[in-house]
Amino acid sequence: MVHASNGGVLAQWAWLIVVAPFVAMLAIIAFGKRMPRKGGEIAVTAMGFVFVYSAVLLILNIANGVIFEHSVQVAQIGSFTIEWGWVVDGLSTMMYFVVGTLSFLVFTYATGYMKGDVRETWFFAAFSLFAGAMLVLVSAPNLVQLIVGWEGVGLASYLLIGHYWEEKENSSAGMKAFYTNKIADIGLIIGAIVLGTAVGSFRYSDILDAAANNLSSLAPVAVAGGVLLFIGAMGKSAQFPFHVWLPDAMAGPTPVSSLMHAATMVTAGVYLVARMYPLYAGMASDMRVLIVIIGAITLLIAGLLAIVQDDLKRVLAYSTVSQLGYMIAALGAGGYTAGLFHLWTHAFFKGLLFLTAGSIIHAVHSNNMSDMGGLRKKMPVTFWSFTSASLALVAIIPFAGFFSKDEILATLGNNGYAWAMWIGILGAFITAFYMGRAMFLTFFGTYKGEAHVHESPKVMTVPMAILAVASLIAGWVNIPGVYEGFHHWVTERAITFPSFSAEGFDVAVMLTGLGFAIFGVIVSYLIYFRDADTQQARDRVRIPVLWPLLENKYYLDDLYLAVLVNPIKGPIARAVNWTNSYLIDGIVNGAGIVARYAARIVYGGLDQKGIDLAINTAAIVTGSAGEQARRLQTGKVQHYAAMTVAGLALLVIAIVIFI
Amino acid sequence: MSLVQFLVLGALMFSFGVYGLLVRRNAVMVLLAIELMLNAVNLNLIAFEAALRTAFAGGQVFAIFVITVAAAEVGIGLAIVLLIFRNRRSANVDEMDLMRW
Amino acid sequence: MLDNGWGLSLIVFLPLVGALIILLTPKKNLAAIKAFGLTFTALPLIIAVFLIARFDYGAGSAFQFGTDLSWITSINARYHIGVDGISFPMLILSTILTLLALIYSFNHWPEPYNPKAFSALILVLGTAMNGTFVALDLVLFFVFFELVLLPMYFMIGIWGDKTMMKVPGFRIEAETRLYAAIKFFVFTLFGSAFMLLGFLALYYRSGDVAPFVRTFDIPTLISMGSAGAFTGTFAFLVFGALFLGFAVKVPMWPLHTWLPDAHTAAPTVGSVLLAGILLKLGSYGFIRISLPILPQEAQRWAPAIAILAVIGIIYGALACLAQSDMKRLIAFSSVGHMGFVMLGISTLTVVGINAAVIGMVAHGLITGLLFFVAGSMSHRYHTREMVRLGGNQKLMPKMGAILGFTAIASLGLPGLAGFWGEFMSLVGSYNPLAGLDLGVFRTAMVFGAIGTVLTAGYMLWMLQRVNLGEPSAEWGGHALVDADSYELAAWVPLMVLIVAVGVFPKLVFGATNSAVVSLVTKAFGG
Amino acid sequence: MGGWFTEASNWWFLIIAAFIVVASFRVVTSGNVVHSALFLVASLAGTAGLFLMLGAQFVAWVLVLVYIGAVVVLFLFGIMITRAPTGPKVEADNPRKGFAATAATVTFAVMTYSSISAFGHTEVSKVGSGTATELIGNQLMGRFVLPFEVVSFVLLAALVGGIVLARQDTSDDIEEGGGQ
Repeated sequence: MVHASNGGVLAQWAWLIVVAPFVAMLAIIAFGKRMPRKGGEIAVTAMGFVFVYSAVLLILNIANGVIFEHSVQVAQIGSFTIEWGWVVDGLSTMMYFVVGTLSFLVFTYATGYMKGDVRETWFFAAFSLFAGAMLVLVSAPNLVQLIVGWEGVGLASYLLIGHYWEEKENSSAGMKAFYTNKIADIGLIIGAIVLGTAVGSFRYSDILDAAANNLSSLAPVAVAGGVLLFIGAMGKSAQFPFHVWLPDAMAGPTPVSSLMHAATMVTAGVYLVARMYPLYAGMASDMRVLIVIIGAITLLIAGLLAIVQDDLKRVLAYSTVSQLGYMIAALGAGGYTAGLFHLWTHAFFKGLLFLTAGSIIHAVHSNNMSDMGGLRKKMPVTFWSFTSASLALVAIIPFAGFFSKDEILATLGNNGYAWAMWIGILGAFITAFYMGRAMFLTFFGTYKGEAHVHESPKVMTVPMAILAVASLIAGWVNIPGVYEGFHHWVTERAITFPSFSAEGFDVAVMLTGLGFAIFGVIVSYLIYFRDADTQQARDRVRIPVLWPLLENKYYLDDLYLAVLVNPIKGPIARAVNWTNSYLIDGIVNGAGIVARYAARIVYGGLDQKGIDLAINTAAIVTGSAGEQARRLQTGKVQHYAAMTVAGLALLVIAIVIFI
Repeated sequence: MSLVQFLVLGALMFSFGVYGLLVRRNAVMVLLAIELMLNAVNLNLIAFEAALRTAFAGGQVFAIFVITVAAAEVGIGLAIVLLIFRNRRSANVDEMDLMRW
Repeated sequence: MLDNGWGLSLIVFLPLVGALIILLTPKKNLAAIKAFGLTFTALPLIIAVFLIARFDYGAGSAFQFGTDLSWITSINARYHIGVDGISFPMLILSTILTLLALIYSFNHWPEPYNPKAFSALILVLGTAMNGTFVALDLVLFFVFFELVLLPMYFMIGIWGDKTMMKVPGFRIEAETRLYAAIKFFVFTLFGSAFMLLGFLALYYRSGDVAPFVRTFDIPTLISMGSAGAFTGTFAFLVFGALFLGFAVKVPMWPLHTWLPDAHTAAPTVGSVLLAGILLKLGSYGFIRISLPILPQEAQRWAPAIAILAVIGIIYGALACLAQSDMKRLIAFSSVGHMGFVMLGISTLTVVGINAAVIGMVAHGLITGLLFFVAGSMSHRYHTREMVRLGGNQKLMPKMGAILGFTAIASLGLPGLAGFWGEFMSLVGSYNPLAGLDLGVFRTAMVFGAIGTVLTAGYMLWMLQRVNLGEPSAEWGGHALVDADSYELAAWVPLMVLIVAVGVFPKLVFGATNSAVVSLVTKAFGG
Repeated sequence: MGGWFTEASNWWFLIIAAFIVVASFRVVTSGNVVHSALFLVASLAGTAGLFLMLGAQFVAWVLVLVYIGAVVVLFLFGIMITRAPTGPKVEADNPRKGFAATAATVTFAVMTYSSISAFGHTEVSKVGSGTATELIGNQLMGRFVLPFEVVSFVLLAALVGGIVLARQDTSDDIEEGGGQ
């Protein structure tokens, strides 16, 4: 174990990071409306503070490593204690920094983007709530606080997706996100209960110690607990069966999509698997193949879906799902550093992609790429940041994506998941293809929209520029063989962690990955370079000057198109899209309808007709019995006298006979 | 003279009273029947007094009380019958079912 | 001075005195009525807060501030009152809700306008509720348990909803408030008749044990019970009788049909107090009487209670999905939440019973607030049909925000009070008392978790239909006044408490834990 | 039982008893209410006779004076005021005769059976000069003073009741403006 200090006073006060956003939220709710920027400033200053503090912590950790954990007991129930606390170690400082930077930049961006919005103050309050909840989730020293942060983030995403709740679809999208997360959360809660009761406490340190030295009581439930927690992770990180909510989540304003549905929130699932890694690496290791399978399926399906989307944000949404698939597959295959490194880099360039998409939509006032095109000259900064981000995503050599994705492919290859590696490489090709398509359709060709396009204001372009630089240098933090920085200050310095070897630098895999990526870009260049992918656009490709060059390429192009691209682009993608929207969504919506139908039967039939019927009949019967009894009361004195005498006589006879 | 003969006579008078009570339609006749029953009770009291010869002549004292109560009862009974007669033009017991619930 | 039973007696009987005084004040003098009402509900709360300071949390299991005076010597029924870790939070909740209910109604006297009678009834209800939580003698407990019914019956009967309703399954039309009031009264009475039988059986059987003196005293019966005095078919019958009495009140699944009718018909304050406190009497009865006095029997009944509780959760949630009336939806949600409480109790473990107590407190706060808001909204919109409501966030932003907050608290968002009850009862039902059937309890846990999803389902759907979206044209003209100062005065404390208990559950667990630990060890050993 | 007929007093008893039985029977069965009242007088007189036989002179004469003198006369007034059906062929009895008869016989049978089984052989002691009225007076004012006062209250109440009922009647007339 690398020597690690306890982080001194900085770590003691680290809880300020978590509290700052909540304080900001309350401040915004209290007097946000009267602020000149409607509460935006409060939020940005709070995020600035978080960014600075997390940066300092990160540097502290890089310098001499920090492992610190402290929690305050909040309740004692029999043998269980419930505590709020915070952790400062490799994994959490990395997450603090990612959340800090992204939030700070996206918040400043949002002050510009959301200017004049109908509920700007409420937006910033909910956004700070999200940041706070995310930090609670990341800083949690025990599973209970994780669940609190987990559902808090779920709530924030519900509020923010349904931000424009005037239209029903937006609020339904928000509800859909909440339901899907809540269903997956059953797994998380039951998993937490199973592990917690087996180990006797919800603390990570206790659970992971037990996992590290194979505690007997944990053995039978370890695999079940691992699977259950992974189900929770799948929900939040939009993995295969639970990914339906993420594309609909694009109904929210773009800063939300950028910060939450690209960089931070969706990575919570990956963070959970990473945090519980000793469990997965140790006792629950034989379920890890499931994680790789789910990761591989997700990355493939999401990539294919991205190809056929017309809405720019949906393309990016599916791309996020696909990249998350990469991270999950990497973690499943044993690449702890690979997965986390990709999370690190992905946060920057995917966040930036959404910001650029936001600035385009802000200018063009439409999400669909069919209304864009030729924006290169009018929006230079947006264009250059979009290019740097997409190059990083496509994993071209100097950019961040290359190093992280390459490491994932290397991990998949070396740990005996060769099939997963080839799916990854195919995924790289698909990613390059749809990113190229998105790039050419929005920035090249002629402008097809009507709105007057102009570059976004400075408050939006500056964060984009910063992130553009970040998506370039983020990858240099862990160049295999040159500087293994990321591996050192994230992997080794975790509260309880068996030592872990980083993946070696596998040149062959790197080159194949890079080759496929470049190939994908070329193919999409061929199809979409001039104009939309309509038939006549492709004819115009044959301009005289480049005739001979394009001609043979063209044949080559046709060959590849026929063999590889068309089948993928055409039927498979559409089939996948169909299954996705009709089959899986169908199931989800169907579940809703079935539940309502069952509710009607249960309520109408059993409740009203069943139990209530019995009770009301009892009431009616007593009523009518009373009616008959009344008839005895004739009012005639002699009837009463007769009855009394008869009764007397019977009584005396009875006495005489029996006594 | 044995006590039983008086008791039997009292019982017979009492039964006639009961019969009259149940059968008579006219309120006044019902009251008459009740008087008859009270008289039977008096007879019993006196008969027992004769049999037991208590020092304080309880039976006879009680007979006197019974007579006074009977007198009060007739007073009130007739007053009520009078009133009903004035309202209903008939003292027929069958038609008095005002108290029907 | 307040320690030796005076404090508790004052808390219990001050509202009654207040009620009498209010009845004597002339009807026209509204200010005096309000003043008396306020003083005689605020005083118990002040005393209660004073007692919080003096409550010895360490010895949560001992009955503190108690007194034991002889009451009816012939049947050896004693005026024995006391408070321990379990009943103290409930007592405080009851005093708080009574005060807030009165404050709320200062500005919202329900139809037909009669503030004198209405506030007197609230005060009598306050006495009855406080009394039940404080009583440690079966007769005293029964007296207060029944006293609760009367004011609630009149509240629903007189100030209830006058519209005619069709009795389901019959061609009979009945006025909602009358049907609901009578159904509520007779239903609970049916249950408490059996409960009384159970009490009497215990009373007579207690004569055959050690001190050979028949007693109604709960602590003595508990010590007898845990020493194994009540077993065999006698215990089975007694537990069954008590179960029926308490289950009707909780309400547990098959005996719950009075709740939705009572809530739809009750005036706002009526349904707040009904949901806030009255439902807790049943589950409190289980914890205070059934479990400790008949421990072996409790273990035999535990799986049955768990199954009924889980059915309650799923059934309540499904019924909510089918509702079109807002208050009826909240009523069925109470069935669901109380299902979690009973699941916690049925596990017979420290975690489970703790979960039940905090579940009761949280449900009291959250559903109380939900009914306040629903009542105010139906008061303004003059309808409870959600299909006509819509866009409330635009028409009444403050009201909408509070409704949103409470609905989310009600679906059990972690970090708010509702979560602890549900989470801990799931933890409890994962590993119930040794010897209980693991299969039943673990399936119960899974269904409970599914229940939370369904709860989230109908809550958010209700929010969407009521709060979000564009307001329908129907409300265009109306001048809908947003939450006024009285309402906020009643609601803000509840919201603060919900967040406080959510973030810092020690407020409740601090008191209940030692009491529950001693209860479980005494009853089930180990 | 044989010796019963030898005594002279029993013979007297039989004569008076027969007289009483016939009178009582006619009280309840005669169609004419005045006849019933008069038959009641006869039966009361018979009873007074029996009282004399049993030595209760004071009570006997009280019976004759108070009861027959005042009460039955009151009855006759009542009969005249209510113009009860004195005609011959009036249906004085209601349809339930059969039931009433059986009820009466059952009561009679039950009472006689219990009397015989209980007091089969007690003898009524032959009395010398009968109980002294003085003794009855002492008892009324001594041991039974409380019941005596209570009974006087009953009479007072009856008196007041009678007046109230009667008076109320006239006030209605005033409202109706005379009449009657």
